[in-house]
Amino acid sequence: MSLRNALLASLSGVLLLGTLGAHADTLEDIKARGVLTVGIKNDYQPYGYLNDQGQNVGFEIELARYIAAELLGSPDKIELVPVVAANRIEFLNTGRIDLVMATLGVTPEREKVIDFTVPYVSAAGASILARKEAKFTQWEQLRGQNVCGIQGSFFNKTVTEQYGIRLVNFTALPEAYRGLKDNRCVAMAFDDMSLRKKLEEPGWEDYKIAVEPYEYLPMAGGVRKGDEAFLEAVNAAIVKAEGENKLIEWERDYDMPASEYIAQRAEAARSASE
Amino acid sequence: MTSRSEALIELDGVRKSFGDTEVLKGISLNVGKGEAVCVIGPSGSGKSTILRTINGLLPVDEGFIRVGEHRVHELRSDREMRPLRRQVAMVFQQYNLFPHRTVLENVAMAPVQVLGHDPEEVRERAVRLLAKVHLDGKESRYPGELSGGQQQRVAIARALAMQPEVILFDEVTAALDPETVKGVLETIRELVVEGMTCVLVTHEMRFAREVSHRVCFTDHGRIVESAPPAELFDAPQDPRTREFLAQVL
Amino acid sequence: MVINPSYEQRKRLLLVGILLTVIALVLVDAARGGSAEWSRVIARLPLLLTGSAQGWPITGGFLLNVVMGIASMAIATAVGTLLGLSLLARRRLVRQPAFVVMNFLRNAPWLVVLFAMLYLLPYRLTLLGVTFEFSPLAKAIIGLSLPTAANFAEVIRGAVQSVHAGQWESARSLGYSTAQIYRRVILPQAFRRMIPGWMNLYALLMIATSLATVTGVQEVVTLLRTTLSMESETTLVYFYLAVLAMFFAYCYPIALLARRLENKTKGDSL
Amino acid sequence: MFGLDFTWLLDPTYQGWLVEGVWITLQLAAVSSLAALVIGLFGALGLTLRLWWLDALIELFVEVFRNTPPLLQMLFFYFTLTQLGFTIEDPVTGLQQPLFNAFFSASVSLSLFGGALCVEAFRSGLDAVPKATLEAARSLGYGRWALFRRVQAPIATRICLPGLTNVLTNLFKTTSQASVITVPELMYAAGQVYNDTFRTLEAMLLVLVIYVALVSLLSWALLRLERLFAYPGYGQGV
Repeated sequence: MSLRNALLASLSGVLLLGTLGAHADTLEDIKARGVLTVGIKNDYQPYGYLNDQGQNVGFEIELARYIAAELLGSPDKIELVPVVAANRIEFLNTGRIDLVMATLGVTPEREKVIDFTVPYVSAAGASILARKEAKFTQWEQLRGQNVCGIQGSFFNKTVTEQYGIRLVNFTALPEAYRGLKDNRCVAMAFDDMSLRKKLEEPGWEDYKIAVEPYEYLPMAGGVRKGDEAFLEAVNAAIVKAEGENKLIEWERDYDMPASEYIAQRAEAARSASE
Repeated sequence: MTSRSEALIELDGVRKSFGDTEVLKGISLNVGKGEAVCVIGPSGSGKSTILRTINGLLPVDEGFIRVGEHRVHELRSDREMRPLRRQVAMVFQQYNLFPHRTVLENVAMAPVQVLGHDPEEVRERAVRLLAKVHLDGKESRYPGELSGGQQQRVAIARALAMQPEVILFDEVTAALDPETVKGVLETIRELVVEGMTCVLVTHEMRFAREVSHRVCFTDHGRIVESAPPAELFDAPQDPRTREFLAQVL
Repeated sequence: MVINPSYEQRKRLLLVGILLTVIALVLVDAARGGSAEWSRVIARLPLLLTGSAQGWPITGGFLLNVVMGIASMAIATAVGTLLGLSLLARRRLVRQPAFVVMNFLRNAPWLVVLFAMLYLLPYRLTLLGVTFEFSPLAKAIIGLSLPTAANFAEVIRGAVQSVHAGQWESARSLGYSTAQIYRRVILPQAFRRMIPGWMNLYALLMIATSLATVTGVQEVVTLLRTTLSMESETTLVYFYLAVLAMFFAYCYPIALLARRLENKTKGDSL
Repeated sequence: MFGLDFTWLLDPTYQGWLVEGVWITLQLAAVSSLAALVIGLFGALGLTLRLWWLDALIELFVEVFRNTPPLLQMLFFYFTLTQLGFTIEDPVTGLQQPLFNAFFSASVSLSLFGGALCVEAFRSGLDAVPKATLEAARSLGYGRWALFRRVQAPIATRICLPGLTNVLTNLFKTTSQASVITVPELMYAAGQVYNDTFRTLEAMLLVLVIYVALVSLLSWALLRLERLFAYPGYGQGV
C-alpha cells in the first residue's frame, strides 16, 4: 500500500535527521583556522558589490575586514562568501560562514534563529516602485492589488498581513523587474535603496518611488545562537570602529548620505569608552 | 516393484497445495536405480509438480521424500538443496537454455562453476556429450539459432554433463514440432538403455510404453495406478485409467 | 500493418526539411537586421556554454549541466543498483525498506528533493576525522541523483523480472546458488534490457539538471536568467530558443538511440 | 526533538498559504492533466490516420517537448509570449497587460509537455495490440474505423494505462516547477513560509511529505482504475 509506505518513509526520514552542524566555539575555531568566513552581498551598492576590477568592496566589506583585523591581526585573514537574502541564515546556521554582514535587518523573527551583533546602520525598509501615473501614495491603498516582490524579503509577511497586498514573488530580482515592466503587477515592493538605484538606470524614466518605506530598521551582523565569546569579540570590534569614526569615513568613501544614526553611535561609543 | 530400501528415490504421502487448491493429495512412489518411470495422466493432475518436489524446486507441505541419502523434505534453504541438485538433473518443456551462452558453454558452464571441475576436462566431456546427442559441429552456435528439438537435446547434454544419478524429464517433447520429437525421444531411449535412472512426465503414450519399466497414472493429485507398461496399457485396473487411455489412444 | 517502405522515408525527409527551414529562417533573419538579436545571443554563447566569457575553464553554463548529469548518473547507477537488488531480495527485511525508499523517492518531485537536499546536507561534515565539504554543486548532484537512483532501481527490477522464470528453474536445478544465478545467468541477460532504460533515464536527468537553478548553481538556466537582466527585451525570445535548442540537441539523440535499442531488445526474449 | 521545530504551523497566515498552495497545485494538476489527455488523444488519433506529413508533425511536437526542460518551457511561455505580442489592453489604464497570467502560462506549458508524453503513451498502447488479434478482426470483415473502435482502441487503452499512470504522476510532480514563475502553488507557499520562519528544513520536509502523499494517492487511484478495467486473464503478469 503505497500511501502507508510513503508516510512510513517520511517518518523515518524525519527521525534520521538529527541535528547537524552545531559548532561549539567559533572564536576558538577561527583562531585555529586563521581565517574568518563572512557572508556578504556582492550585488548591493553601497554595502557590498563588485567594483570594476571584480573585487568585493563596500561599506560592509570594510567593516568585515576591520573585524578580521581585530580578531586575527590582519584584514586579509578573511574569506568572503557571497550570499543572497534567501540563503544567508541557512549558510550561517549550517556552518558555511561564521558571520553574516549582508544588509541584514534586525527583526524579531530572525532574532529567534540567530543572534545579532550591535547594529551599525539604520536603513530604510521596503518602498514601492510604480509607473509615474500611479495615484497611490500609501501602503493601505494597495490592498488586494498584485505587487511584484522577491521571495525571502523580510517584509513579505507584514505587507501581506497588515496591508492585504497580493505579493507576486519572483525568485530572482531581474525577473521581478521584468514582471513589473510587463505590467504583471501594478507596482513592485522591494528594499528602498535598491529601487532608487534602479531608477537611475536607462529605461526606467517612466517610473517613480510611489510609496515611501513604512519603517526604518537597524542593520546588524548575524552570528549563530549561543556563541557568546565570538559575539562579544565581534561587538567589541564594531564599537571600536565606531569610536574611531571609521564608519563615518566609509560612509563618505562609498557616497552614502551622512546619517545621523551612525554619528550618534560613534558619539555613544566614544563616551562609553571614556 | 522395487522395495523401499533399494529404491534410489522414495516419496511417501507427499502433499502440496497452491493457495486453496491441493495439487498433490498424498503421493507415494519408489524409483529404483536404473529404473525408468513414466508419469502419465490428464493435464492438471499434478505430474509436473511431482517432478519439482523431487529436486526441491517446490517445497512440500507434508510427507517424506528421499533421493539417495538426501532427505529432501527436510531441506529448507537453497544452500542445503545444492548437493541434492548436483545428483538430480532436470530437463524442461521449454528447454530453458541460457540464451546468452553458446551451446558448448551451456553444457560446460555448470560443471565448472558449480562442481568446480577442471575446465579442460569438462570441455572434452561436453564435446563428447554433444556428439552423443548428435549435435557435433554446433558447439559454437547460440541456442536461438537451433531448432526446438536441437535445443532440447542440448538441454539433455547439459543435464548429463553434471553426471547426475537421476534425470527428471518434464514433458520434454510437448513444445516441439512433430518432426523434431523423434530425435529427442531417441536420445532419451539411449540413456535408459545405458541404465540411467529417469523419471519422465510425458504425453507420448507410445514412447512411455516402449521405454519405461513402469508407468504411473495420476489423476487429481493421486497415483491411481502403477504397473509395468504392458499391464497398464493393455489391462488397466482402475476405471479412471481406462477412461483416460480411451481418450488419448 | 503493412508499411509502405517509403512512408518512413517521407516522414524523415519532412522532419529534416523542417529542421533545415528553421536554420534557413534563422540565417535569413540574421541577414536582414534581425541579426542584432542573434549577434547578442552569439556574443553570450561562450558564457551560456561554459560559464566564462573565454570559454575555458568550465565554471558553469551548459557544460556544467553536462558535468552534473554525468556525476549524478554515476552516483545514481551505483546507488540504484544496490537499491534494485535489494528490491529483488527474498528477505522481507531487506526488500520492504528498499521498496519504501524507492517509492518515496519516485513519488517526490525532483525539485522538492533537490531543495530538501540543499537544506538537509550540512556544509561541512566531519566523519571519523575526515571532513567532507558539500558545495551547492555537490548538493545539487546528490539531490538529482536520488530520484534517478530510485528510477534506475525500478529499471533493474523490471529487467530482472523480465527474464523468463524458466531460467531460474533450470539454473537452480543445475545446483547454482542464488548469487551465482544472478551473476552467471540473470544479470547478463537483464543487462541488455536495462541499457535503454538507463539511457532514457540519463536523458531525463539531463533535462532535470536545469532545476539546479533553484540552488544557485551557475548552470545554464541560471546564467540565462542573469544574462537576460542585462539584455534588451527584444532578445528575450532568441535567448530562450537558443538554450532550449541546446537541451534538445543534447537529449534528443540519446532518447532516439535508447528507443532504437529498446526495439532491438524487445524481440530477444526466449 | 531532533532540533526540528514545527510550531510555526500554528500560525494562521502560514496555514492559509499552505492550504492555498495545495489547492492551487491540485487545480494546476487537474487542468493540465485534462488538457494533456485531450492533446494525447488527438495526437494518437492523428497517428492512426497514417498520413506521413501529419505523423512527422506530431513526432516533431512530441520530441521537442519531451527533450527540453519543462522549467525552461514554463519560463519561455511566461516571459516571451508577452514579448511576442500576446497582450491585452486594460480598459481602465490603457496599459498593455499580459494575456496569460502565471497560472495560465504554467497550465499551457504543462499541458503541452504532458500532452507530448501522453501521445507517446497512447501510441505505444496502440502499437502493443497484438498483430494476430488485428488480423483475426480483419479476417472477420471489420473495416478500418470499426477495427479501431471495436478492437484496437479498447485493448490499447488498457495496455497503455500503466504508462499513462507514469505520465500523469510525472505531470503532477512537475507542477512544483510552476513556483519559479510565481504560481502560488505548494512549493511557492513553502518558500514563502521558510523565508519568513527560517525553518527551511521543516518546511521542505512537510512539503515533501505532502507531495509524496498526493502522488501516492494519485497512482493508487490510477492503479485501481487499471484493475477495474482490466479484461480478466488478459495482459496481466506478462
